[in-house]
Amino acid sequence: MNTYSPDTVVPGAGARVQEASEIVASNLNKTYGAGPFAKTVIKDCSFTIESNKLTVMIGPSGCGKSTLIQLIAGFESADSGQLTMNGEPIVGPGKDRLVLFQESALFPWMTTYDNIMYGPRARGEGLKEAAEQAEFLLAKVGLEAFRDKYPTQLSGGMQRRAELARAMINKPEVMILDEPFRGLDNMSKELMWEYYATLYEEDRNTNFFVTTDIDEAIFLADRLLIMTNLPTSTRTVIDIDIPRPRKIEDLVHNPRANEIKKEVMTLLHEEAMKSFSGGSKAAADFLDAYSKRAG
Amino acid sequence: MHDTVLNTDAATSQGPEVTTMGLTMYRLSTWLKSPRPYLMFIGFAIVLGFWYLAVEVWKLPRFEDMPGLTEVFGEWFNKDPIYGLSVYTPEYYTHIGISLRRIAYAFLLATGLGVPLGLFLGWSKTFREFIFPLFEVLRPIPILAWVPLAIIIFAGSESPVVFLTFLASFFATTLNTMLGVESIDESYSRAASCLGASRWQVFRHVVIPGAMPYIFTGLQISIGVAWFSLVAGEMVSGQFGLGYLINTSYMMVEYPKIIIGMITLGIVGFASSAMVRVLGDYLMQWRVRELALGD
Amino acid sequence: MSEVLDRKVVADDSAKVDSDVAGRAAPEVTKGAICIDDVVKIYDPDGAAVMAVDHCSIDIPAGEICMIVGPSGCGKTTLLNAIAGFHDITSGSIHLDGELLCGPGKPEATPGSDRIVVFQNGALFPWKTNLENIAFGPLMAGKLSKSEIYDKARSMMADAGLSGTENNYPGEVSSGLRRRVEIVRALMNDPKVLLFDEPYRALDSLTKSVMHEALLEIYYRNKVTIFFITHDLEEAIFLGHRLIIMSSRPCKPKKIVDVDIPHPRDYSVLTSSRFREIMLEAKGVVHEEAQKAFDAGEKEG
Amino acid sequence: MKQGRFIGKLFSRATLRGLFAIAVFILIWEVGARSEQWLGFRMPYLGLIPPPTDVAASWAGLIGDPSYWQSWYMSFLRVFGGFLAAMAIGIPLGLFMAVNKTFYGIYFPTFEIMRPIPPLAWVPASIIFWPTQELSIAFVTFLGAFYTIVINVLGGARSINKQYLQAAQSMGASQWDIFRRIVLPATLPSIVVGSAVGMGITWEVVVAAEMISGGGSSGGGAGGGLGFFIWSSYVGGSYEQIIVGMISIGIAGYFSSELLRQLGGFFTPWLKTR
Repeated sequence: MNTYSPDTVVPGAGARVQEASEIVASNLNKTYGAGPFAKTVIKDCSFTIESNKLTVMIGPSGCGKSTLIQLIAGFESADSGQLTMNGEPIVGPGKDRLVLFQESALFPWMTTYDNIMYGPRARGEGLKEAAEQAEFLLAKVGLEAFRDKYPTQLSGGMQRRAELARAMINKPEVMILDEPFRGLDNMSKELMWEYYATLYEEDRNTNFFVTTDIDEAIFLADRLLIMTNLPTSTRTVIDIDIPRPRKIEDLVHNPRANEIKKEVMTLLHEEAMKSFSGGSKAAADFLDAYSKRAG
Repeated sequence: MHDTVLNTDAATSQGPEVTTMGLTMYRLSTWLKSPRPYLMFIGFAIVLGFWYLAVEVWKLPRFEDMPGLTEVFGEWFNKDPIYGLSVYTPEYYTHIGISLRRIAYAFLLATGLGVPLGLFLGWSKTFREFIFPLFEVLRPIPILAWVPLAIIIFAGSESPVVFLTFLASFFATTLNTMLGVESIDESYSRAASCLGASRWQVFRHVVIPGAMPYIFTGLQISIGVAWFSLVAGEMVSGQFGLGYLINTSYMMVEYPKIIIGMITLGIVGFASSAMVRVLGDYLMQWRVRELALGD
Repeated sequence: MSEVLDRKVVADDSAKVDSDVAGRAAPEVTKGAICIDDVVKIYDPDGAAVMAVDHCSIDIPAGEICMIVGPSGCGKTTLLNAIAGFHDITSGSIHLDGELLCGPGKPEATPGSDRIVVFQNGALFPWKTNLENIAFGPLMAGKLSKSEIYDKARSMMADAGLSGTENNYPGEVSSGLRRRVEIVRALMNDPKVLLFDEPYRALDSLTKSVMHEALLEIYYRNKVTIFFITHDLEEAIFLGHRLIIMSSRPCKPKKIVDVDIPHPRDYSVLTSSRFREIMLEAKGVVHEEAQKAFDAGEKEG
Repeated sequence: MKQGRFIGKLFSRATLRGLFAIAVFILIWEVGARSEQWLGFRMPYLGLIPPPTDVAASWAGLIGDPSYWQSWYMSFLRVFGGFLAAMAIGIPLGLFMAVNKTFYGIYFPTFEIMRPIPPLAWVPASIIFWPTQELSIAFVTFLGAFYTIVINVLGGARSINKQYLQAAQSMGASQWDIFRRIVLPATLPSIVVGSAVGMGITWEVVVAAEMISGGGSSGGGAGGGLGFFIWSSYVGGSYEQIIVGMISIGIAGYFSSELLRQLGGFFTPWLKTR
């Protein structure tokens, strides 16, 4: 396990030095259904989300990544194994671990501003301060002009930015992002990567980001967790040592990025091979492609 | 939607050992293990118990005139009924049979006319522009307001009742069919015309099957409103039938028969809409199999 | 596979692809040349004229994979719909093999089985099995007997690795498989042109990459002209002979990039140096357009 | 600009076609109704109906008649009474069933078993039970809208996107806050739809109940209402008035639905932005 490195804490106005918001999962297991319909989704899964780092988890779609998020967020509990945050076991959802969902989970009946203010209002705490913070965040994500619009009036990219703001106002210790840019077109997606990376680099909180996109993973990650196909466990951890701030061009230019990309592709191919013998249809597609590629 | 399809890939391909029979047994056993059947039982017990106690034991004010639980069921299953109607008397089945016959005529007629009309309304814009406003003008008039007019126009006591029942079904069927056609994704008909289908072929191969789910939703609603209007029609005019039974029992002060009539109506009504549902599932195999994946 | 890549420098505009660029000569393709000449399309909702396509001219030689790249909602689909015959154009003309599809005196083309669209969200009929879907076009044309059609459909499915799914409904198979069925359905009709409207948009990037190779494989077997709309640059370069980068709203060709990587290609191309060069060349332009659209807050779709 | 568009729409091809079809319909009706007089033979069915011109004349005569407006008033009173009661009981019940699993388990099967019994079948039982006829009509009216509203509210509340609930939870919202700020607004569109459908059924039931109780057996106290108006016109043999009554109910029903639609739009402003 990597040790905590002090240089990840960046001093600055917005930066809050967080002591240790480290999530440790050890030997998690999760099975859905029972009897002949039992389906083991997570098996013997262990990993660490290190504090003040951006950990990206990548795996084929349909593997148990979303289930892992449900567990970490506390919406569901594991059948066995330990899941701790700062040494304390995780029971139930809490505002210290905030989830950003696939697609958008902005409340359609609230304006952008009300959406951002939802967290503080729901907890009824520090409303005055929160209102100021909301203004600040609106400006920061460039949505001042859209504060009184409903989510359906925003473009996909704007919705994601509003969602980032809605999460950040709660100052979570850990931010969990479940394929947050899925469904955006590639160009908006790349802009969102840069945007999100900048936000992260400003205060370097603990972030846990789940994706199926190799480029996205390499561009964003400090640490990359590669997951196996069903039942899910951790396959490999790669530390991504491309210096920050990164540029989209790095994905093309940087020889290290290319190396990592090849490595990740190979690993995912192997996973597809294994699950093919398990009979997954999605996996058959992967096998098809990656076997050609490997040759 | 997309996501669930991907996620269930692995689940559905687990193998052929999961048979329909096994599935049914498994569902039955989980149902029995869940609290649901017992809660349901409690629910029935509360209602029936209250009925029994309020009328026959406590004799609450206002309840004293009501027929009691044991009185109704005693009469219903009496070989020698006091008021001349029970499951052992042919008269009971005459009433059911006549109501069913009226429903069958009206429903079949409404389906036979309403489905084609709805399909054409949805398919041809010109046709819709001409006909639909007329439809919209007539629709807000409650079916029951047609009763006297129906009696004037149609001779005898049978056809007015069937006409009213038909009218209610017809509006529901036509409207839902039209909505169904309008809701078909445009790319289906575009794809068909790309593949060289003529306008008529598009109608046959895209419009009809595409609108099918809505047609069957419409037919479910249609059979419900058919019973609704049939009862009203039978109560106002008509000879025989369950609505007539309820009304005459009231006038003859044979109160238990009212409740028997009501319960019978509930059962027959439920059975007829279940039949429509089963027929729909049979005709839309593609949908059943698709939905099974989501389970 | 040869790592030696031609380093031909590409002119920005009016670059005409000769079939040799494709590495494997494909002279047998003689039909399917599209000529889009000065096309304008103005939508007129609520009286406020919205220009979707602005004096757009593109020449696509027969058998080329032509990638139309631009941000979402920039009017690329409008162009595709005009070629397919789903709606009219305001002015200009579109020819297919010298034959007028739409233009002066004929504002709207008629849809036909010579130009088949593969839709963004897939348009396999969910109420027909995969086999019935694939057999649909020839059945409509009614030139062959039913058994001939089904035999042909089965053998084409086998070629495309779809055996065993004939009697499944599209809703029952994986989304990747569905896309493949859709392409086979199009090819059954022996079309001159395939029109792709961001067909892989909803797929995640891993599945997407599989689809690209599958598409190329099918293309090598049945050479047709491909008009492919996308916003994914990697996809565009990997698949295309040529990229036409469009400006955002109104839609108009901004830059043309030739992809001189020989076909047949496989995924090693993605990490090759030539690929990266082309990527860089195109990226700047695309990024600029995307930023414009992003700032304007255009809705997706 | 906006007005111009409205006028444009008024004279658009679609509107003209619709008006044309309605005009043809009325013309056929007129000719059919007067066929005996004009053509010398009676057309089947149509020949038995009073012609539209007579209906219009009869209507014009009724406009000044306070008892005609009294019928409107009575029907509206019953419709809104029953409907508001159904809303007041149905919405909380539906929400509670959606939130509380035990209650749902106990009550829902009973609810489903009672639902297929048409509301009008309750009329005699209701007359026996309730002390006044007015109350029994109100009860049946209530029943008509009740089932639809409950089913819609329940369906709406149960189909809320799970992510909304989880997002709120992960931001530390309390159960009550989730109910108030997530469940309630997310269910509002279904409540609006359910109410609109319920309103339609309410009119059906009121008309029928008025006809059955007024025109039927017990010559009790409750009179009036548009349904009774139609029935008494039928009994009194003034057939034009039957059609006047039908059209009046159509108009009344249309306006009540329109009122609900407007109210619904006011309460769900975010739906308009799509």
